[in-house]
Parts: sequence; C-alpha cells; structure tokens
Amino acid sequence: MIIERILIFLLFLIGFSAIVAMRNIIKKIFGLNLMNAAVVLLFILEGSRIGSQAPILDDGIIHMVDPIPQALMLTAIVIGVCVSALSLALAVRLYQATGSLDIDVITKRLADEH
Amino acid sequence: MKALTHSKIILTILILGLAILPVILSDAPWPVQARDYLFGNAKADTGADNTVSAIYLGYRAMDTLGETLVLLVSITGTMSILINLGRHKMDEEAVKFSLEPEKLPRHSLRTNLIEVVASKLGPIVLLFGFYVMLYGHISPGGGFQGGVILASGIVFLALGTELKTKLTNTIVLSRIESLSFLFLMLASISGVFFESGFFGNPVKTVQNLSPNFIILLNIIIGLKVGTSIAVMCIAMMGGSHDH
Amino acid sequence: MSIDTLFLAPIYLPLLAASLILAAKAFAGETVRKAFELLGFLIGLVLPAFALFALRGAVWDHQSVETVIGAWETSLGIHYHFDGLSYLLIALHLLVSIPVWLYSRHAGPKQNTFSVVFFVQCAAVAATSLTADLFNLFVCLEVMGITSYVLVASSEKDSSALASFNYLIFSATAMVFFLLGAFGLYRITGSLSYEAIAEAKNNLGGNDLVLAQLSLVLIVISTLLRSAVFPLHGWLVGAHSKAPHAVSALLSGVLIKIPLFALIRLLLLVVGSQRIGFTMAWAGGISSVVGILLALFEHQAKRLLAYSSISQIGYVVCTYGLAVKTGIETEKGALLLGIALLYGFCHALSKSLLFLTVGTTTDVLGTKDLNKARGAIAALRQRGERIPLTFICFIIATLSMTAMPPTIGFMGKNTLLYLAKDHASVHLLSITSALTIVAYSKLALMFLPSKKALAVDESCVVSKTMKLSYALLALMILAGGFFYERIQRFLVHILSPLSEAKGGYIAYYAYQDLGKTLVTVGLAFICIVLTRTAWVRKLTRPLSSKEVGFADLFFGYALAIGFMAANLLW
Amino acid sequence: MIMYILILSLILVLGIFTLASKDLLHSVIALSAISMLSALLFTILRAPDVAITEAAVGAGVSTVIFVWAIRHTQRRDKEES
Repeated sequence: MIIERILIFLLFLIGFSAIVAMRNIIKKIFGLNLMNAAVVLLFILEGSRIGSQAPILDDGIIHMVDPIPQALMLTAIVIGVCVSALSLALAVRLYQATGSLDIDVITKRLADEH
Repeated sequence: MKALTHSKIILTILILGLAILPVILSDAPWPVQARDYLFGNAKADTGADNTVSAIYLGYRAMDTLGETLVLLVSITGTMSILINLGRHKMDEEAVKFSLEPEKLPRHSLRTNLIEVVASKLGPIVLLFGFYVMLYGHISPGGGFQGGVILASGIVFLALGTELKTKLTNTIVLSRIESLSFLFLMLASISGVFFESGFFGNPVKTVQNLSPNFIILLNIIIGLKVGTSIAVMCIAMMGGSHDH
Repeated sequence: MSIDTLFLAPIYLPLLAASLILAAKAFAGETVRKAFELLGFLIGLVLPAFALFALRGAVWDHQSVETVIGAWETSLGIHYHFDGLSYLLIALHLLVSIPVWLYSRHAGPKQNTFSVVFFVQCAAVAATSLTADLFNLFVCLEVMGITSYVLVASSEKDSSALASFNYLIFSATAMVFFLLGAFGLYRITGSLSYEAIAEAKNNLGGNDLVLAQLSLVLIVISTLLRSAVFPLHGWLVGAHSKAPHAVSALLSGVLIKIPLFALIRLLLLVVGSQRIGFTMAWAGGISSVVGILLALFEHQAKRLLAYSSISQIGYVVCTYGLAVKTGIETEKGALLLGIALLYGFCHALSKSLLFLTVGTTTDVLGTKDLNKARGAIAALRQRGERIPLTFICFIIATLSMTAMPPTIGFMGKNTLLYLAKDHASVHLLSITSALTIVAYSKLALMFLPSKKALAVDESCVVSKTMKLSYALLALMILAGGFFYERIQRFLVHILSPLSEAKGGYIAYYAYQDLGKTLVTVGLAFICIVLTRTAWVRKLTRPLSSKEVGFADLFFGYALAIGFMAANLLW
Repeated sequence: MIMYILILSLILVLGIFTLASKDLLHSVIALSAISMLSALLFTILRAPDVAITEAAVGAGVSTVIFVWAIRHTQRRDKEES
C-alpha cells in the first residue's frame, strides 16, 4: 500500500520539477499533465479501498467502491485537458512569434516588444 | 546567478515535497458515509443505476456545468488563436491534411488505407458514441464520454470521405454546439419555474423514479462536447479557416 | 420568485446571455449578433443588478439562505450560501463590470467571442462568491482562471500570450495542489461542504489534525495566489499590464479580490485561523510596500498601475488578516472585515477607472513610456474630446487612489488606517500611502503640455460609450465620498453577524485627520523632489523591474506554503 | 496488489521518459501510453466511468492537441543560449 503511494508521490514530484526547472514550454505542459494524472490516480486508488464492486447498482451489488472520488475525477480530468489544450495553443502562438520553445529565449525576445 | 536559480528550484521542490508527503502517504481510513448513503438512496433520488452518473449529473450537476464552461472557454480561446495562425501564414504542412479533395497532393498523408478504414469506421464509432451517451445512467459512460467518442466519429468521417457531408461542415457543427449550449442553460434554468430551483429536476414531482432529467442532460452535454471538440479537431487538421 | 432562486440569478442570467450570444453568432450575421450582445448585456448584467436591488431588504435583515443546488435533501449536494458577504461581492463585480462592458464596446477586444467569455466570467465570479463546497470552489476558480487566461491573451500583442502562459502554468499548477488539499480534507472528514468539514475537523487530533491543517494550507495558499499577495505576486504584473485595457480594469479591479473574500467562509470554520490571520496581516503589509517600491521605479504606465494593484491589495489583505485574527464573530472583527471589503470597493472603482483612462491616453499618444509621453490633453482634444473628460476622470481616480478628499478612497483609506492602528503592520501601510502619491505623480506627467509636436495615433477615438463608462465610474467614486457614512453603515451592518444596532458604528470621521493627509502630501513632495535629482536616479536604476521567471514564481509559492504550514503546525 | 505496483511503476518510468526524451513526439506517445495504462488501472480499480473518460479524453483528445502543437512548432527539444 505504501509503495503505491510513494510511486504516485514520485510521479507528482517529477511532474512538478519539470514545470519549475525545464525550459522547454511544451515539457512544462507535459509536467502539468503528469501532476494531474498523479492526483487522479491517487483519488481513485484510495477511493477503491473500501469496496470491491463497481458503483453501478445492479442486482447482487453489496460492497461497492466509493463513487464520489470517481465523479470528482471525471471533472478534474476534463478540466486538466482543457487547461493543457489552451496552454498548448498559447505555446504555438509563442513559437510563431519568436521561433523558439525555450522560455528564457521567448522572454528575452518578447521583452523588447512593449 | 545561475547557482542562485538552481538552489531556488531545489529548495522549492524540497519544501513542496515535504508539504505534500503527509497528505499523499496518509493512512487514515477512507470515509464510508457517502458511499453508504448512495448505496441506499441514489436510485430513489435520481433514478439512475450508475451512481457515478447520479452524482455527476444529479447531486453535483453544478460541477458538471462548470466543467462544460471550462471546455467552452478553452475551445473558444484555442480556436481564436488557431484562426490568427491561419491569418498569419498558410501552413504548408496543414495543407497536406486538408479536407478539400482538389487540394490533395498525391503523396499526401491521406492514403487509401486511412480513407477506407476511417470512412467505414466513422458511422460505427458514431453509433457507439450515441450508445455511450444514451445509456450513461445505466452503464458506465455518459454525456461527456459519449460526446468525445462522437467527436472522434465525426473526425473519422471528415478524414475518410471526400464528399462534404453536413456532419463534417464546421458551420453546421458549431450551430449544433451553440444550440445545445442554449438548451443546457434552458434545461438548468427550467427548474426555477417549476419550484425545484436552479438545476433542479423540473419533472421530479410527476415521476419520481425516472432518470429522464439525467438522460436529457446526457444528450445535451454529449452533443455540445462532441460538436465542439470535432470543430476544434477539424480546424487543427487545417480543414476550415473560414470559421 | 422566492429568495433562493433569486440570489442565483447572477449565475444563471449571464450564462443565459452567453448562450444567446453564442447562438446568434452561429446562426446570424453581424447586425443580429450586435443586437444580441445588447440583449445579453440587459440579461446578463442589468437584470442581475435588479435582482440584487430586490434582495437588499433580505440582506439588511440578515437573512442568510443555505441552499442545495438541485434541491437534494442530503449533504452530498453542492451547498450555496447566500449572505451579506456574497451579496456585496456580486455587487462589487456588477458595479465595475457594467462600465467596463460599455467601454469594451468601442475600445475593447474586438474578437466576437469576447462577450461570451466575459459573461461566463461574470457567472464564475458570482458562483465563487456564493459557493460553500470545496470541490465546487475548485471548479469555479478554474472557470474564473481560464476565462482570465483567454481574456489576457485576446490582446493582439504577442507578449500578452507570454503573460497569459506564465499566469496559466503558475495557477494551473497551484490548482493541482488545491486538488490534493481537497483530497486530504475529504479523506479526513468524508465531506466536501464547508460546514461538514468544520464539524468533523473540530473532533480531530494527532496525525489527522496535521493532515487536515496541511491540506488546508495547500487550499488557502492556492486560492490566495489569485489575489497576488506577497510572495505570490509575480504573475500579476505581466498579466494585468499586457491585457486589453477593459480586461485589465476588470482583472485588477475585481477579480483579485473575489477569491480572497470567498476564502473567508473556509477560514471561519478552521481551528487556528487566528494564526493564519496574523500571517496574512503581515503578508499584506509587506506586499503593500513591495508593490509600491516596484511601482516607483517603473516607467511604463500600465505596469505601474499593475504594481500599484499589488500594493493596494496589500491594504485589503492586511485588514482582512487582522479581521480573521480578531475573529469575525466579534464586533471588532466584523468591523475590520467590513472596512477591508469597503477598501476593496474603493480600489476596484478607482483602479478600473485608472486603467481605462490611462489605457486610452497611452493609445492616443502611441507610447506607454512615462518618460516620453507628454501632452495628452491636446492629443485627446485632437481625437474628438472637447471637454477633457478623460483627464478629469483620471484626476478623480488618482485623488481616490492617493486618498485625497472628497473621494471614497480618502474616506476608506483613513478609516482603514485608523482601525488598524493597534497593529504594527500599519506603519508599513502608512509608508505606502506617502509613496503612492509619488508613484501617481509620475503618471500625471502624461498630461503636462508637450514641447514637441504630437504624434497622435489616428485610429483611436474616444467614443460616447467610453465617456459614459468613465462618467459612471467617476460618479461612483465621488458619490462614495459624499455618502461614505451611510455606505459604511450599510456594509458593516450586513456583514455583521450580530443583531442590529451594535455592529457597524465607529465614531470616526475621516476629515478629522485632514492634517495627517497634509503631512503625507508633504512627505510625498519631498520624495518627488528627491527622485528628480540625478544621483537618486542613478542609484535606483538597477532596481527597475524585469520579468520574473518560473523559478521565482514557484519559490514564492513554496515559501508561502512552508511559512504558513510551519506557522500552523507549531 | 502486485498488479497496481507494476502498472504504477510502468507509469512512473514512462513519465520520466516523457520528460527526458529529446524528441517531443516520443514524449507525446509516452504520455498517451500513460493515459492508457491509467485507464487500465481504473478498470481494475472498478472505476469504469473514469476509465472511459481517461481513454477518450486523456489518450484521445489530448494526444491530438499535443501532436498538432508539435507539428506547428518543433519536434526537437534543443537547448538554446
């Protein structure tokens, strides 16, 4: 149980360090996606510990998992994808304007344009 | 200067890692009250067998509305950037994917294989999308997932057929999109006039055990999501700059 | 219509307006769309204003309504809580967004999707101020965020895309931490509505309490990020200065305050919120000084205004922190919270008017550089302004910002300083007051007559709707100054949880401190003279600001989390 | 139990590959593989709804958008000074 959590923690952390440290803006968006994936995995994994059946009320269901985290994560997944779609569009626009994906280069080249 | 930046980055990761470590590794027992309540009452409250749908479009429908809004705004923003890109320069690579047959070069990425597979698969995927959308209250799936599958069906059709069908026309698609958003708003407001409040089920008192409101919302959300994602994907493949 | 459907009107009416405009855009031509935008304005902004007007009696009587969206009879549903606070927040947003919308008709972003995004944002603001559910707060913040990113990037300059991108990555990352915090709290308490969380949290101890506090810290800091409090302020300057003027006015005026005050519902319920309040008071004080210092050495008009926003939000956060520290349920705490919100109103009105007027002026002059821009009055006259309305409104807004009579800013800031005088951080605020005058005197230089020939941008016109929006905002600032006593009483009364008569009255009248204002002006004048001298200029040249990188942004975020966590756990 | 750990460590390895790879297209493919693996894990964890969403949205739509973005920018992640 603890191993799974540590794995998820590591996934979260490498996603975060990509956002902070990587200079390529598309890599930053990858990092954001990984962080999101880690949180979704965590929610579902922990929410499924209290049951053994899918949360669909058929006959013979007595011991279902917690459906609340699943419903929340549906929303979170979609929001995550929407945010990364917008950020990718912005990244493309930045590339068209400056010809680079490197955040430092982009900042420098756009600093002259006020 | 560089060393300073590096140490800042390391310190940042260290502090935040320490802060979230207890949250992720926590061993506290998972709460069961909500699960038990839903087990007993979800069917009676909403009429849906699938408790996830019952929460998603019933108890917490407001979240779903917010999510739809995020999708709407995100696609709006992406599309406006896309249109500006098209205005700056016609991208050469995008022409290769262009949907208009007369523009197709012989060596394009549209091989016979893609054409045959995509055009035959398209209708089946569409059908599957509608199934997922309509049966969201009983089986896994729902409006959003069905909508995304619909979108991929539409994209298959757009890739596969040389004829311009109504379904791959971005103008028609965005009309369906805007109408279904309007219907979503009307459906959510209708409760105000039937004394069940905003986002309340307007026909709840008539038929207590029917999931009709959930089915309705599933259809509307599915159409909305499917068409808007399809419009975006077709535009991304360089299909329409006249949007 | 009953009260619990009426107070949701600011959420669903703008959404209805957005959907109508979208449909008109898909089905009809340009003229019909224009007509529908007007209709959308009536439905989405004017009707909610009437709804608020109809609700004024209910809030005066302290009717607070707790409703579950969709009328479910369980705690699983999403709770919305209507009381004086949410009423005032929605009112604040409407007061600013109506003039801003009018301004945007002629000058604003020209994309035909602007109105849709704008109305979605209106709904998100209302929902954020009303919600009493943790995950719904997450969704509302995301909607608010994504509309802001799109609006910021809707400017035609490419640097706006960079500003929007930085803001997006920073706040989207913080929102993932928010989600993690929600996970922690749900795991411990088994619920997402604030009341249930608070109830469960009071019976916690040991490890569970640590976990709950940490989760709370993640949530609080991720929400405060939107308010740009020091040290989370790095994203604001780029985003607010590069956006189109109308968007800057809205973002800087309103949107940085909504999450701050929406957070109070959560903070109220928490064990140890006194410590959070203490930290926030100091963070506010520091951010006011840091913001104004950065503004002093800035020579671009809109960036200066954006830095000043950081400084002014510092006042609000400082008072807010003191209110939380004292405890909202006490008389003093309610008073402090009321004054914090009132100062939020002052800043919202004056800062949005400033962004609109300064934005127009720099457009007409064709330069944003405060060292070069001169002769704005003549330039504006060339562009069809017979009475220098832009200049007059600019002066009114500046007076309000620098706390000069007879504006609402004068009354608001003096009352705020008077009330906060027991706490040490108030000295930081007093320093800021003097420096604010210095910073704004730099802006006023634009209106000095120019010796050189004017290079007026021919494409800019000051249209009637723009004048109307200036006039509306300026009138509100002046009226706020004249009827300050009444406004304050109304505001503090409806915020106060105590029964009537007691809450809301302080025996303080800002004009009795007119001498203090004179002293501040004197100090500021000395500072102005100092900054004009050559050696001070040479000395401060390295201080002029540059863009902050991601390392700095996230370092600030980590510091805030680390400090707050340490403060709560020990 | 072993299954969870196996899938999660595969996800972690793919995540590291995503960030380390110099070819952004490879990263995108790794990312969609992560989505597919998560969907698999969700099915095992009895969350079919989330699995469908993750497969459709995470592996489908987001891959399309990523590929589009990379086609309009550059495929190589090169350090510039």
